[in-house]
Amino acid sequence: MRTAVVVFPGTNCEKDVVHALTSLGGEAELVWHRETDLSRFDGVILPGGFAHGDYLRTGAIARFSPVMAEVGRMAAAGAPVLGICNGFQVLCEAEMLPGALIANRDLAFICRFVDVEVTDTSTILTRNATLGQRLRLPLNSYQGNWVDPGSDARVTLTYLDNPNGSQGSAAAVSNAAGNVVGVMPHPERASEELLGSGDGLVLLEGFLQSLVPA
Amino acid sequence: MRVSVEITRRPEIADPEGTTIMRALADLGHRDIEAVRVDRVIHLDVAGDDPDQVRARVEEMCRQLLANPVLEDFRVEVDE
Amino acid sequence: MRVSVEITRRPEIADPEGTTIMRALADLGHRDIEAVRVDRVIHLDVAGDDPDQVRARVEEMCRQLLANPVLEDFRVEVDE
Amino acid sequence: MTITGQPVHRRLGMTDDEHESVIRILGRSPLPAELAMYSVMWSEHCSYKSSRAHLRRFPTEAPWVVVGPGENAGVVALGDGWLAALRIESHNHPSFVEPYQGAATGVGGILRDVFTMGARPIALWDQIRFGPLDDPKNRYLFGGVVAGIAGYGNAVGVPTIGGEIEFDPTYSGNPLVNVMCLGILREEQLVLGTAGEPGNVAVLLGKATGRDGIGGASVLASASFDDGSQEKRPSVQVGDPFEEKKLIEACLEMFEEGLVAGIQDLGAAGLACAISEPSGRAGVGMDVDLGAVHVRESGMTAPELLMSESQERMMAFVHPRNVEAVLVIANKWEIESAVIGMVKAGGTLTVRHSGEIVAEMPAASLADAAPLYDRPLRRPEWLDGLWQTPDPPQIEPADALIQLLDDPGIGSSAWTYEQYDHMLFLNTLCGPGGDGSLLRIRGTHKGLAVSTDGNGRLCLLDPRRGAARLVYEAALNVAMTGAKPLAVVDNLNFGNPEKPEVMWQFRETVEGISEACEALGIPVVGGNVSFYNETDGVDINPTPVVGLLGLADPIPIQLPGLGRAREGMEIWEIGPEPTQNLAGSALQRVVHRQLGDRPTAAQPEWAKQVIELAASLAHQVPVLHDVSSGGLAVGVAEICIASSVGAALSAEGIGPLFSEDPHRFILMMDPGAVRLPADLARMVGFVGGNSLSMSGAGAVDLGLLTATYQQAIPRRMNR
Ligand SMILES: Nc1ncnc2c1ncn2[C@@H]1O[C@H](COP(=O)(O)OP(=O)(O)O)[C@@H](O)[C@H]1O
Ligand SMILES: [Mg+2]
Repeated sequence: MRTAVVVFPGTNCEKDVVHALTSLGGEAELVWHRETDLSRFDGVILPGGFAHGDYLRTGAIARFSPVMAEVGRMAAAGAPVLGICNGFQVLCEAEMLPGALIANRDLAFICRFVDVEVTDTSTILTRNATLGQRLRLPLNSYQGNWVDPGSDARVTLTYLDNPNGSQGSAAAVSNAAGNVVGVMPHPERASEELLGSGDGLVLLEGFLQSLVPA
Repeated sequence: MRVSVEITRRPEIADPEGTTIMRALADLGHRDIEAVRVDRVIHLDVAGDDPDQVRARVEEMCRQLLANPVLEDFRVEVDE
Repeated sequence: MRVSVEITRRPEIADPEGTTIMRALADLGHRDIEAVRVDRVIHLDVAGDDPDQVRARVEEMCRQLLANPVLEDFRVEVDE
Repeated sequence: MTITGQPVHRRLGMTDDEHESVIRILGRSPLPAELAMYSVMWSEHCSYKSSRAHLRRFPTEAPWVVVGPGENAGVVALGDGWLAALRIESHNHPSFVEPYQGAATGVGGILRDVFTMGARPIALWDQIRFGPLDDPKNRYLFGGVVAGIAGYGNAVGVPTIGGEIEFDPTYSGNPLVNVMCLGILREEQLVLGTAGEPGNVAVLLGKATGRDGIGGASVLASASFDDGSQEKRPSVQVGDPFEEKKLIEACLEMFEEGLVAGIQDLGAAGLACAISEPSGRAGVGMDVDLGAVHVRESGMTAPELLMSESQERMMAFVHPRNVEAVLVIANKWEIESAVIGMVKAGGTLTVRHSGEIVAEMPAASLADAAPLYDRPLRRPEWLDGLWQTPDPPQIEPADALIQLLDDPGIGSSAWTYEQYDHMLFLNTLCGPGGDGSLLRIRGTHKGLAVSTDGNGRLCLLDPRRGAARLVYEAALNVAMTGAKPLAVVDNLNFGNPEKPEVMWQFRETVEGISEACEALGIPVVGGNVSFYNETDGVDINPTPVVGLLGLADPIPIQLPGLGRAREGMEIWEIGPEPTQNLAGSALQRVVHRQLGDRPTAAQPEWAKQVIELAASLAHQVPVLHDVSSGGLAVGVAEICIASSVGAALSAEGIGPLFSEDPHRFILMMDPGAVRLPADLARMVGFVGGNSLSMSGAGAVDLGLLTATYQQAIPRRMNR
């Protein structure tokens, strides 16, 4: 079971994600965005950061990286694909997830713990969580404000106290099949009590357990 | 040729920048502003001399990259 | 009245965003783009009916807040 | 360069004498490009011509010092093959001209100073100072600077995990923006700013060169502000954190592969500095072809190319056999690169542009032959007046406490640090909002603790005592995370060095820092000097900022925290008994609005005992907090707010409650949990209830304390 952790120019959370996954016994490998063959992997994570400096629109340029065709193929094949923060933005731009992310309501970067509630347990991220379960996760974004006019999207996590204006207080959304998920707060930053919370573990465990041999 | 693309935010999409500017203007005493919307203009220098061709190519770029259909509309102007 | 302000970055000031977009377009096969610059347009609805007064007020807003005199120039257009 | 009016060298900020010595060095009058190079390299900012003589006073030696002052960053050994690189820099003047870009490029610059050493930057700290927030101009500067640090630091992917914010009228026309960076590396990865052997190839990496900041940092930071500062505006530089992120990764990969003989960042004085300093250090010369430099704008002249301060550029010196590999890595990371020269024997630097020689001089002369000024010193007459003990207005301690918590310099700084990514890398064990920061080094038991401290009011009243107390305060802060002090970097923000009073303040400050460092047995391994912080002839308060690195080995299993106070705990004050002295205190500034008296002197013997005690208690008790701004009362209030519980203080009277006398900290623990040395420890109250009461001085409701503290900045920034 191997997970590809994609590195775009400007990505910066990739090592944190690998650390959190391996601390849970998972196998993860960094993959440069020019990679064109992910057949040796069973799942993909697009980590947080500032791919291409967030220029133009967050995720807009990364979406065209060579690796994204493979990510699309794996998603279509039902493999677990998780976008965290900037990765969420990339998946929206790539139209693998509904909607788009715009600047926070108060037009300021927000880095702090927020409380979210699990609203859908049939996704690769939340399969181990219980409906209504509350998690304390670090948010770290300027463009965390999810919008999707007339949306019928599946919302996976919602903020208890909407910090950025996100539509329906959505903190995470998934595709119809539930195998592609974008999450704005960082589960890997809540992977140790020592760092202030271990609440991200139930999510990352869910991801790892969703991996099936390709 | 110089081409300018105005990327306008769809009316139904929130505009945090616009609202923030409106609040700031009010703080400065400009209370009679009814609406503020911030859009982006991208200026390109494109090789070529046939305006229609150039326009068509830039519109293609907009669909591909420059605009996000969920959020934005675009208007291309070729200023020859 | 509807007023639009184009805020343009001074030519001598670097525009990392424009450069990055240009590189991205090239990757997408649009290799014949010679320059890309990203500017902003701010649309305001201002109460009042005297175009000159309105223009003067908006120019004041530009100097105060909307434009950054160090990096940017601005052009105000009152579209009555 | 066509320059009208007075002679070129003066327009470039060079005195006639300096011009003369250039002519002496060259044996002829300089070409324009040569004049440009000497003018930037000999500017105050780059040459330290007014401060160098005094900086020699600093103790810089210790067994664990690997690289001391003189390189881009100081480097100390942490044991087991680990090294830490640290440096602090100011970007005061650029941030006044353009707060967002000024602060952003300040972050970019200090990062380059650290990864130039082969280190991966792991954290940033910002020390920022502004005029009062009731002035919209100061709100604009404060908001812009914070957004700039966030915009650059977050995007470049280095967490900003602490710092310091102060508001004082002295900074109204001249904000201070200092940024400290810490990096770690393995012994074998250390690289220096040297050109190395003849034959080495000079590879320019990163952003294309434009006309950005021509004479920018160097000339800007070396001339005072007046209405003329408007003219200097066009030279503002724009930061590109995306480019810097790629540059960091590319350079670190080159270092790992051992492909680079030496490397130098391009900061102040741009290319001029990056070709001359490394050659000077290595005692070699260099042939440079400006035509090979990759440019953003066409038609740049030789002086412009040499002086440009375009950001995100590095100059690597590479053995010919490794050049190919270096270019491949640059390509992979999608950064531009250009081979622009070659190192040669004999110390001559030869610069060509389109075939012809535009500059030729002894490379070392640009740095080593720089003028050295021993400027006159004079103790300010007004000091005696300030040392009179003022008789302050009567005030209820409860009211004073509320006024203090409402001060944006004392109230919560969450408004600021929540705009900074302070969690990246999963190493932040003590983040913003507490005392010292603590970062773990994964795979070891080691933790790196940092505290940055400044206090312009204390140093105005007594620069020597004030500066010494900063060092002790920083040492106590890191001790409260279980760490032992290791090394200091300092940023000396002063007024106009041509005024004898300012030079006196400077000398006294260097003396104070040196005395404290000697007492604690720690070296100064780097720093920065920022002079000419004056506006319309008025100098800022002398504002040294100290950044102190400590090592915790092992890291406490359970770290003390402000949020860990519980009902029924005892409250202890550890350290010497406070006097009634309020000199330079927050109480004087915020409540009395009247500064005066001579600050209490530090007591090295007490200091060492208290610091060692704090470091060991950090392994044993739930709550430690130093007594600093606002004294005991504010310190206890901050703990109450963080733990949402009240407290009853037996301490009585203004002095005990609000004095900021040094070497003291607050401890809270379950009754009798730890035996404390009787000569150092005093029980001063209990935790409990939902208000903070000071005996004989009424109680303040916890809700009011909390709201006041949390709103201090937001209500002023109306967000
Ligand atoms: N106040 C100070 N205390 C100790 N060292 C200092 C101080 N100011 C400057 N230095 C040292 O002088 C050297 C040159 O500084 P500088 O020219 O600013 O370097 P850079 O060009 O990398 O910014 C550096 O090693 C710096 O640490
Ligand atoms: Mg340097």
